[in-house]
Amino acid sequence: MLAFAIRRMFQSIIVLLVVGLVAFSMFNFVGDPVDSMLGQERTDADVERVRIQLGLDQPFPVQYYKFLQGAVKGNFGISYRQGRPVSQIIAERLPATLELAFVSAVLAIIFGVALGIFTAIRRNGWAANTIMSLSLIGVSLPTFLIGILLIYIFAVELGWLSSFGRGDVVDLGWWRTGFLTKSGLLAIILPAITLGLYQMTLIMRIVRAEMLEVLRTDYIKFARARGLSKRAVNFGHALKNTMVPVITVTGMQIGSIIAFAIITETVFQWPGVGLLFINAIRFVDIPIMAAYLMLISVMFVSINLIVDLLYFAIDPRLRLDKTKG
Amino acid sequence: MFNKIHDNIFRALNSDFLYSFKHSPVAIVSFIVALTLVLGAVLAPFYAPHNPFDPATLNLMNGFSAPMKPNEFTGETFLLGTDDQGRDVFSTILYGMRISLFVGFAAVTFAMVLGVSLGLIAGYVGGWLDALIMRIADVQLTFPGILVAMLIFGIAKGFTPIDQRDQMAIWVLIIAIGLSEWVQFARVVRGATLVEKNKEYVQAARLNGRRSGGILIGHILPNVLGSVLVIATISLALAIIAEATLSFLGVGAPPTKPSLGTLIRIGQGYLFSGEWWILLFPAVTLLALALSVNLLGDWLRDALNPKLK
Amino acid sequence: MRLKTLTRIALASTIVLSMGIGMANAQTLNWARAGDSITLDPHAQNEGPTTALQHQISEALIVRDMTGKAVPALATEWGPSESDPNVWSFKLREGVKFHDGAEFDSEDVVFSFNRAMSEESNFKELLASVKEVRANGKYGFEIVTDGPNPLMASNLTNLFIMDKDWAEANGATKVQDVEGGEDTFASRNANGTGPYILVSREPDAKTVLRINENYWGIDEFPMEIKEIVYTPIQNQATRVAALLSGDVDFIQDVPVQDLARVGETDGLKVITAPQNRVIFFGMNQGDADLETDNVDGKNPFADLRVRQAVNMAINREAIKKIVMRDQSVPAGMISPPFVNGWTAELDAVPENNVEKAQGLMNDAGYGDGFSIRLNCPNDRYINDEAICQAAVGMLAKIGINVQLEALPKAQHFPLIGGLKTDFYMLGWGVPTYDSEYIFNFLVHTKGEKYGSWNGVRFSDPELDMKIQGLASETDLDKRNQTIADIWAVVQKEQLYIPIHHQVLNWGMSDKVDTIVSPEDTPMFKYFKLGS
Amino acid sequence: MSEILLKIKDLIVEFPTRRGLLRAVDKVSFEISKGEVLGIVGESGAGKSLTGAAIIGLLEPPGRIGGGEIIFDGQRIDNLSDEQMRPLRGKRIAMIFQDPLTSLNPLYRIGEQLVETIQTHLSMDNKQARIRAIELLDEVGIPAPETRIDAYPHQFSGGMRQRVVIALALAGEPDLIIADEPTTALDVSVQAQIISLLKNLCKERGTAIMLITHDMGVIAETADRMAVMYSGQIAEIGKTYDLIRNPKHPYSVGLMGSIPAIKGDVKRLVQIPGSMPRLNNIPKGCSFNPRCEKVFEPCYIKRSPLIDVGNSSVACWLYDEEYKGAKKK
Repeated sequence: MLAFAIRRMFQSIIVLLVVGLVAFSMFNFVGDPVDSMLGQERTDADVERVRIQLGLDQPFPVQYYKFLQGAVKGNFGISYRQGRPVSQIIAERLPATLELAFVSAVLAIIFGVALGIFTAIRRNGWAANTIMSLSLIGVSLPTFLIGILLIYIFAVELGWLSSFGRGDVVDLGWWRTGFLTKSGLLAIILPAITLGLYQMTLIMRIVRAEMLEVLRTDYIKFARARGLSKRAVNFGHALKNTMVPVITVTGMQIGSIIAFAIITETVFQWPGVGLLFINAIRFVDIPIMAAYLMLISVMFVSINLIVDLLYFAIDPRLRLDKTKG
Repeated sequence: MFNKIHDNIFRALNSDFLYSFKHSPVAIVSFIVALTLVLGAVLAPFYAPHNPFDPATLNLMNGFSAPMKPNEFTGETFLLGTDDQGRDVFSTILYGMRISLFVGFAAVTFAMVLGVSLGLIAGYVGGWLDALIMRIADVQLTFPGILVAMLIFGIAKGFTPIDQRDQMAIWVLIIAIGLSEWVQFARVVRGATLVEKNKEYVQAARLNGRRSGGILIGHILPNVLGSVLVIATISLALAIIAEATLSFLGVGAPPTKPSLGTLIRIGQGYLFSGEWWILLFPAVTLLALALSVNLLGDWLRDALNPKLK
Repeated sequence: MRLKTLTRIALASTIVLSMGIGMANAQTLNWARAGDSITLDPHAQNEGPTTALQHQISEALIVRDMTGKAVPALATEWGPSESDPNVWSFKLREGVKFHDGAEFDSEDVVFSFNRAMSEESNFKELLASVKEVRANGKYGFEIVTDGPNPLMASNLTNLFIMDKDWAEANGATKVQDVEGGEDTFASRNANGTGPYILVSREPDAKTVLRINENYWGIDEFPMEIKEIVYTPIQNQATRVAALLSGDVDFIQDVPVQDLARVGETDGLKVITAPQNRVIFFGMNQGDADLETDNVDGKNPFADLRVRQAVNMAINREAIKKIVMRDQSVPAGMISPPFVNGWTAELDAVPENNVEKAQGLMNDAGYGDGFSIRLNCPNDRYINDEAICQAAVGMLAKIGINVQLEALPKAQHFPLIGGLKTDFYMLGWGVPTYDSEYIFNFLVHTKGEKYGSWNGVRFSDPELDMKIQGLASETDLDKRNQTIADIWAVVQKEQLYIPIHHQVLNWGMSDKVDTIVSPEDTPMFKYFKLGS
Repeated sequence: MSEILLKIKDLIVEFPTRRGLLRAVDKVSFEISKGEVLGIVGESGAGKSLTGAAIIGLLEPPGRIGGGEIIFDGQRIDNLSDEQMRPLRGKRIAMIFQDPLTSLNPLYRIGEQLVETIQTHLSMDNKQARIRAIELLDEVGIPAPETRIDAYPHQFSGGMRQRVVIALALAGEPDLIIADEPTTALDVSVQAQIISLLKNLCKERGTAIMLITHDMGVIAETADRMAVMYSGQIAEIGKTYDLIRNPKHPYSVGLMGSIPAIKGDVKRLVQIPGSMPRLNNIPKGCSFNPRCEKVFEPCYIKRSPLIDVGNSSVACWLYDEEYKGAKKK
């Protein structure tokens, strides 16, 4: 297991390096930051001065090396647009995205798993069939459209929920949370649904497919033949076995939740890192973009790692070496 | 002679596959919807009332005409109204769907070719090449298509001459979406290859010093056809949605040649102002297209029942 | 059952609570616009949203009121010194205190001006002609210029005054170098003399201001808004939704298509006014051959008749009616109406005549048309991309096949500055309200100090001389004549294709009572609140 | 004759398909007495396993009981709902499946699976149940059951796993065990051990076994009586000894005749030409008629009922009084 963990760790670092390189090289093409920084009334001398200040006059490998050097220390430089350390800006914005992702993920997992089980156990029932059909509408509608429609219905027409932002937040010093105020809780509903809906349908469909597969296996038949209750068979035996493959997919879905947050945050003006990233693209704020992509990669890689470790926890067959030795 | 043909047709219609199709109203309806949409798009140049991609035919004063109501300035009437540029929404949807479908089909074909070949190579050659390909697949899976597309878009822009960027946008979409879909194909094909590789005929061919690759392909492809078809159908729906999302974010089809996603992006700005038709009709079309393809994929999955993970 | 009751209680209490907030904050103004202020350092960024926020917190010697008129703020009187035309002297307001209680005097003004003239300042171009600034007693202040500068006062309306001691105590004497990526105390904190005090700020998310009870003008101005909550909302649909749903009270950039909806909504209204900004197309007429066209060895735009044909092919009325929904003023010159040098004759809308335009194309030898790339921003001006699309259709009618490339402003503007586009859209505002500003940037031959935005590659040494002479010409009549002469050339040569003057649309709750400032800068101290 | 435990009468198992109902088990009748071992042989697809599944109420939908009766210990159970059936499963009727590798849930320790089963049927606390589980493991011959109880299924060999499965089947002290090909998936070397273990344990407890297999050797060694099934029907049923020594149905004859040492796999060794008809293509009359050497007119018209011949019952017109003369044509 240790060897496995080390190997995965090593692979993860390579992934991060490659992502870093790709992301960094991308930024050389999205536009010249100097122009957007200097505004209309600038002289060519200004441009040259700033280029040198930013180190943009240096060759590409040098820039990348410097970037990596800083990144290791958590130092991604200073945002061109806000003029503050990128790490600080990200630290400010991250809670918003994480809270949104957390609520959406919880919604997606709870409803996805529950509906998946329901539709698997009651397959061919009318309720299950209706849910399955509706879920297809869910995956056939782009996220941005769902967000706009939700705003239109619940904020504009009905006026029940707020249309944008996080509401009032409470600053805990190291974390600005929207969970402690009424307006904060109300504000998270629509974006969380928007963000979570697609993942929920995916999780639901995967849970259903896996569950149907598992319900066909011999050990489930045997469990039933032993007279175990429906509950024990469905939830004790079938669910746990279903969860093994579902965990991978769900893990990856949580990764995509953070990435898909870009769209949701744009639509709902949610002040998280996704919105920060889109703004950074508009303003060619390279340090922010680089940090964001690195952050996302680190998250994906850690989620992958956690998923692998969860496998160990849930599937004894993988623990072979430990128990035998 | 005629009888024989008739017999053949009869037998074909009675085969399991078609039988299940004939008895699934959902499959029939979604097939008809999808076919209508695809044909409607492909044949658009022959019957669409306007060519929205030819700017010389546009009259800006026709802009924002409501469906079936004469325009207040020009008096012209449009079935589904016009958009902000005076383009006939009906024609624009048809032409936009051509782009969406082209991107979708091309992306899926690309993903399929890439995935099937890499899957074959990984399964057949094995060893470090297999490990490498499957690791790349894992990494690929962790990165959502949208981010991949944005990355490719950013890079491709740097290398494309300015006058080819319109075409480039379409190809970048195809490559980006294709790249985020190939993994599924590769996994299925690799699995089938691993099983088939150890069978006697392949081993025998190897022992005889013959190249077994060709035999292998001939045996594996029919086995995975069902799975590949199902994945391809579902990928097509995904690709259409992905194209719409990317175009919505502005990294997609150019506004002068709008795809369904671009149209929705344009229409979204007019949701509150009463010009609902610019958003609604393309959105409904997109939904109908994606939904019918998804339903077909779902039905195919049940009908062909391939072992899919 | 129990769950149901709980939900009901939760729902009821949220409703009560949200109503409670609404009532308690009757004097709070929720303000939203597309972009946020970039920094709170008053001299680091010369950019609309940044100065707009700063105007609530800090003050300049002279400010423009809601009508655009320059009015006294921290200076009560000013003018060129009678003894020396190269010296401007100011009488400062007495008894003014900064938010932290420190007293305002000439020391702060000298400090602030020197700070604004430093290398990192984004305002130094406005003070390029200043040789020296000096105090003249505790409440007197003088600016010494290189030569006579008749327009000095109009350059100062965005030059904010900081407290010297506060800046020194907090290590903020140097201007934050935004481009160099500096983070200073002053970029996150503010201590001005203005009507509102900074309470909290999360960049790009939320900024809260409260009323300054010790403001010198507390009795002079309405000052009815007690608290301001400022939120940038980028997505225009979301921004409108926020206004429609009552989440915000005041938005500065209502998309033109949503004006009617906002106006018709109970409790909301829209007010409009012409903006100090003109939108136009530029064509590369200087190069011998173009990169982005399909004509080999020739530059079609070099032919005046082609430029005139393009000008004639554009249907400005249709753009106004359909794209802008009547929210624009079609233009015949690239100067806003407020500007010295503007005349109604020059600004007369050019004729739209496709046949005549086609005739000109035939005469120029381009009867079969040609193809060219048009570069356009998609996030800078009102409906910028839609205008360009409309132009594509109009030009197609005279055989010009246009490929449109719409890019975010961050990628669009470098193309113009770097001379990488032959056909482009640009918008221009004139903060000095004088044509010289336009000529310097857009007409003068591109070089070190002038013509940095002259993407049309126009060059006329004689005209350049005239433009350079404007700065030091003190005889206003003579100066105005020169300006008129230059405009005549610009119009005759069809240097640019003017489209329209933008119109500002502010959407707000009925309870807000204000007019629209042509600078797009709300001065909340002037705002009144109805019941 | 000892007391009858299970009585099956005209059991029909059918599958609704797009082409109408398919009968997989067609009017099967037999009885099992308490403590008796009934062997059921037949080729794959003969309906053996479905009969077993029908008895314990675990037919996979859309498969269903289409007629007939199943009477267990005097109680009719074929019409019980799943919930009503559940207390019987494991407690009165247990089932062992073919593949021990897949019969155990890989994610749970075997002890957990045993304790869970014991507690479902017997009121025991965790400690008692665990002690009982260890006893059971000991009884089925798992060495060092105190430590092995905490192992996962994958840590056992195939034979050991089937022992665990037997322990699980016995956990509820059932009256009948339906053993569906319990040794097919195992190595030949352990097959005999498992069978004798099963037989001995059941003997001690007086548990009846319905042993489904296509291994004639297993039947010969184990079963008191045996039934031969062919395409959903019983061809012949009787005492094992009689049936092996003196098969009466032409199919049984072929079956026995093809086994040189009464040992081996029917599937591979049946020497009867042709193969069993597919369910959607069952010939009219006796379903064996296309392959039967002794086929004659009535075989094409109608299927024969079970006719008592000596100690056996045979579904063949050859033994019908009416046609007795006709058979030697």
